[in-house]
Amino acid sequence: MKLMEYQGKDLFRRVGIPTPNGVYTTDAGDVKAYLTEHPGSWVLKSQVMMGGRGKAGGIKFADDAQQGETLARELLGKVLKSVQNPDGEEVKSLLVEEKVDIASEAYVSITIDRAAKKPVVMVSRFGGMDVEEVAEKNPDDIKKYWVDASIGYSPYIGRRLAFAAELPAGYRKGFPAILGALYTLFMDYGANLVEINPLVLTKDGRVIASDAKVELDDNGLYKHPEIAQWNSESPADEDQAAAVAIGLGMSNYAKLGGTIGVIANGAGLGMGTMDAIRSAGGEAANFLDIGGGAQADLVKKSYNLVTSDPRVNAMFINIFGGITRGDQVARGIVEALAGDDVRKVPLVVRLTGTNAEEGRRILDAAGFVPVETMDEGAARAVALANGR
Amino acid sequence: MKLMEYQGKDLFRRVGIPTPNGVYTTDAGDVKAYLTEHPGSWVLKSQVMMGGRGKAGGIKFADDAQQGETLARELLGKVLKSVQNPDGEEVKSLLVEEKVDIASEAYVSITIDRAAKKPVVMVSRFGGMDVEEVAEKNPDDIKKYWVDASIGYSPYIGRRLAFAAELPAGYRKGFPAILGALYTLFMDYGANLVEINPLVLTKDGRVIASDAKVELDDNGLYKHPEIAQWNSESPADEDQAAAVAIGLGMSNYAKLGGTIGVIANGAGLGMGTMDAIRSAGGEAANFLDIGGGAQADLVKKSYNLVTSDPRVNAMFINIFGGITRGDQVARGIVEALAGDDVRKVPLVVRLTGTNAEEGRRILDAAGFVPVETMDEGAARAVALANGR
Amino acid sequence: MSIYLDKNSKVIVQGITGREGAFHTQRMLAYGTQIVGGVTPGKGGTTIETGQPVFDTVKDAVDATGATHSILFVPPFAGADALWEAYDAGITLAVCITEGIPAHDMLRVVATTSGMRIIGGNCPGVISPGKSLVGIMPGHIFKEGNVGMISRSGTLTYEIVDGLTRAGFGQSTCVGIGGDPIIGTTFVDCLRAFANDPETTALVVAGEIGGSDEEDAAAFIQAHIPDKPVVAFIGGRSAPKGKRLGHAGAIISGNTGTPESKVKAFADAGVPVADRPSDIPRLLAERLKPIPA
Amino acid sequence: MSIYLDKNSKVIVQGITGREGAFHTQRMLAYGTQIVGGVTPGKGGTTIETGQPVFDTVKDAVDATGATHSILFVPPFAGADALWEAYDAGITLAVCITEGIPAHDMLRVVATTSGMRIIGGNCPGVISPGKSLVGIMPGHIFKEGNVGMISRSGTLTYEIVDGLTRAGFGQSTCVGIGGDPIIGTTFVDCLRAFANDPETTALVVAGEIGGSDEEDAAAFIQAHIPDKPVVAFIGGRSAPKGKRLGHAGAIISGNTGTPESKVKAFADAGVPVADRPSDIPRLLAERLKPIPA
Repeated sequence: MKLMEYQGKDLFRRVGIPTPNGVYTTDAGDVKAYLTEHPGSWVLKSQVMMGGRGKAGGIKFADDAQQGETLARELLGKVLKSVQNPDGEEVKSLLVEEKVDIASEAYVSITIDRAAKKPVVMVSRFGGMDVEEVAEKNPDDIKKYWVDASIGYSPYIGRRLAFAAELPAGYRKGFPAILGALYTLFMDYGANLVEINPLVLTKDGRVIASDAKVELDDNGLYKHPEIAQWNSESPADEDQAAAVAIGLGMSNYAKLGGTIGVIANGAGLGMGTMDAIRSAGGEAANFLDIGGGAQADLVKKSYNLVTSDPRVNAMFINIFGGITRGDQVARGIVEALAGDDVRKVPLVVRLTGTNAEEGRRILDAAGFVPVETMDEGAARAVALANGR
Repeated sequence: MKLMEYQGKDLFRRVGIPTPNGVYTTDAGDVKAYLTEHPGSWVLKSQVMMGGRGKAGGIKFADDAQQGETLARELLGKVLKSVQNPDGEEVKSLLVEEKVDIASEAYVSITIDRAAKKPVVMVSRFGGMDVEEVAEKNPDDIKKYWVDASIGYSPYIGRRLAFAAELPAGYRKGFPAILGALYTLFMDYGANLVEINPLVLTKDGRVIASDAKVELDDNGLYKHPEIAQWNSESPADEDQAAAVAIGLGMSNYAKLGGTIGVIANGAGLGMGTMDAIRSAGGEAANFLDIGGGAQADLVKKSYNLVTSDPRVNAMFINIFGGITRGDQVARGIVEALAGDDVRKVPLVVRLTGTNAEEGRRILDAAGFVPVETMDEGAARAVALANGR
Repeated sequence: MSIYLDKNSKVIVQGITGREGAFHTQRMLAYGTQIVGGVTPGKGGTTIETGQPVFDTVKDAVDATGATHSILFVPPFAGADALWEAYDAGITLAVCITEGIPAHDMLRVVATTSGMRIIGGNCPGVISPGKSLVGIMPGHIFKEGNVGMISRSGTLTYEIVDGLTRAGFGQSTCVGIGGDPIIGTTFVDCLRAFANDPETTALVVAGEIGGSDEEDAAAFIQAHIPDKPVVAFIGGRSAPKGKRLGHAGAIISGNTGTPESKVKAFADAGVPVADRPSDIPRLLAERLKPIPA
Repeated sequence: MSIYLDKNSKVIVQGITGREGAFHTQRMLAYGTQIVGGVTPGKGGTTIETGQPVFDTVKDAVDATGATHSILFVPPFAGADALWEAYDAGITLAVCITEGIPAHDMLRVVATTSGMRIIGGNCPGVISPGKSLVGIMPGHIFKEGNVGMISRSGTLTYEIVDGLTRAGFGQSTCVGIGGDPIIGTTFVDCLRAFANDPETTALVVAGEIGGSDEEDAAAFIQAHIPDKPVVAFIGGRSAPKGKRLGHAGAIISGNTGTPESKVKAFADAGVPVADRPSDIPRLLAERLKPIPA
């Protein structure tokens, strides 16, 4: 679950990371009222998930309340577009923050190194810019530290990184504590990524998190039900929402560019099926993994989800039973097709593995003959999609 | 720092350990009001540090408001005495709690095993009695588990202990979580000991901490300033308070039974000096360890603290300098004796180790000749105390 | 020989009386696995229908049976607890079927259970065909032989193994390492074990887009396994960038984890990458010639 | 020979520019200790008056100097952090002078720094007379020789050593293990090292009331050191029950840690217990006869 900047900063404040003064709102009138009460220079930051909002015109500066209101009206409802997000994303809310006098900008993040199986901390004195660019051009300007999760964070780690990355001296006093707080957030809230870019050193000597990027592990969200709820308030991925609605995991369903609906058990087989369709000259309309041990009901719902996509003009259900039982899958298919409001598309089924024989008997009884192999199924599905 | 029952239960509630309903008060009128509002059967528990308050008459039962008020008036101000506490302790406050219907009583504690350098959890199905008695008579009725502090607590530990200790089945569901909360308290608040005796299983199936014994590590108290403050509200050890008042640690000063004041640097030497006085036929009036690296000012204050005890009729200052410098000690002695309101008692000084020569010069200059050895100093001090 | 388990491995099932645990216990027993007991807190002292004893704790089970292996069928929130319990009781190999254990739980478990091999989570388990199955794989598709197989995915493993078996390539051991972000055993760990197993004469590595395990595997093969033929497969090569597909690993972002990067890594190591699972037996045969019966 | 340190041990000082750190650095240098540098964050690149370099981090110091030993002069709240930093940088022996590190900090440090020997906290350090002093002991009272000495207390150690030296008993190594509740190195750890040191021909163990380290030491001596004479001392034998005196260890409660229990344990192990520190040389001489020159 990716958090928006204002949500990330909410968590920052909970663990004691300093953030700029400001207010979050969905209403331009609020901006006027707030700036009237708090004269000065302010930044209006569009709250969107997409990257590159600055270049897309999502960040504005206001020096008085009237200007603030005008800019807020301009931003709210605007659709920001970027190279990565050609469809764009609508601005539904704003974070209004004090414009700080920047003396220096640093970069700091903690993420999980899957290969090392450890949290890795990254610090650079080049903040405020695209870190991937820094990593590519001057990898030595990013200093890394792999934390032993059984020891955890201790302030020397922050000291060591601050010296190694040659952060300006103004950072050094506050940095170990801020990094410690960031590590606490990372661990306590089960984050995949926490990033502050830039971590600003102000001219008056404060160290402040000017931006906040937080991505939480969906599998750990149950420990934080109040944060899991934020999800519904944010513009979540539609595919994720659809998957969760029928009882799947967030990443078990994704729409793709083609016309052939795909249902498989297991992400590996799902991807393999997608690849096989491509090899056979077609293109998958989606990726749907029913996971392990799916019951008939889930299979039925998955069928209906995939066919709810109007582009789908053929379907390939590819099951190699392990924990998933062939009889349950077959029963689900039969039930789905028996439904009143079902959209029937040409269907290819491949069923093998655990309880496959019973499954085949069920399909047989419903007058349905499955194919033998994945390659065969992919070829047949492509032919059907092409109206042959 | 030892906590009283009501303070321990405050911490219990913070971490989610269920405690009986009730109210804490210093006023008998409150008891009447509370029992009027909440009719039923209640227990009035005297809040004292000493053990054995039940046998000493510090626990009473009330079935109505009038009885509650009468008993509260009886208890408040009463001095409870026990074998261990012949001087007694005055009851200054009460914890009024619901009288629960007990189905079973268990014992659970976590403490530090110094030899193993690990937290050790102890569980017994024999709760509500003196655990040391259980340990002596039937050691096998207490099940122990040493926690690896790098892994920490995980619920299987509670399950394993509950099964091993043969806790009644009613405990099993709630026990791992309660023990987990107790471990959290133990770690997060830096406890030397957390103990629930008894952990009650009620007839209606609840598991409740009926008593609370919590002792926090003084060295970790700085992490919890609000709790450190409780200390001043509790009847703290007078000796500890006196030590802290002059800047020493709580356990650096303790009054003993004799008449010879003792000041030494280091606990080991302090104890050795005490022993040497006993060997020479005398008895120390106190134990005072000025610690390592004491400055002259602390030496002066220590002199005045020891002589503030009217029983002291001679003093032995025994310094073997390591981190403590002889010149600083000598200066402190000279300054103390030069004070206006100083109570002068016959004084023996032994000074050796770091900067001892300079110290001896300072004492020489003040007309004071130190002794050479600890044995010699002890013998001289005993003679002086006996008026010889 | 085989790696990680053989016919003498004594196995317990954590969660033996649950729906999935009970189902797969019977399947593993039917395959010949030495299931010596299981654990369900509160059911200690009972037995399952086929006679294996149930214990309240893993320690009780290990003390009574001498088990060294455990397979876990527990809900995700209990995964870390169950792994620690296994470790504490002296289990040396734990197969974690459970999908979706929080990554931070696994980080802490992995950091604190040195000496215990964890397979998974979110994995189909391990099988040494003809000897023992500690997992949820459909045993009948496997065949005893000399090909070592490693895969991130469950069902894709079956797909590939099915093809190998039909083509006459039996397997020494197949390890499904699992698709969760933090797993106990990586490709490289398995390769190291296979490298030292004389009866494993060829290897199949079935990877996926995302992460860097495949690149690490290619580097290890190049450096340490010069003498055994290896064939690779990369699932998800047709996936669009930036989409998260099922396994947390299967997301492409930036320049790491792309199919191109993985194919190149294997190519540089002299390892052919099959376009389709069905091509694997042919590639293996080419590398092994003469073709086994 | 000696234990834990010799004249080749390269030592850094954590907190080298602080008041105590600077003072004792000079004393250690004067004694001949190879102080190769020190650490004070923010003062990296400078040198102290005697020329030793100051670094910002322990890692920098170890990388530049090859130090293996460290001595810590840091405030209690920074104790755990400093020990972890030393461990992480590859230090193999850390002497922790700091008194009053929270017990739970030390529990976690001890559980997570395997491979690094920690002496203390709240200890006077280690000295191998004539070779190296890593501590705050007054070096001039020590003398090179063959008696190994272990003590919980600092100043009591000086008292005893002073007596030994005056009586002609030099010391191989003296270890002040420290008085805090959780310490890195126990009597038994030291005894194990001394047992394997051929140049240590006799031992003095100076314990205290409270805890069970002395009882453990007595049991170890009886089981594993039959051939070296040992003399013991127990401080605080005149203390009243239930009083907490200085060292957290020095409290008597229940039946553990009483002077009687400790004296009995040593007596059972054939170890005489001196009534006064000044009796130790005589007891040692009796056990060692003929008396060394």
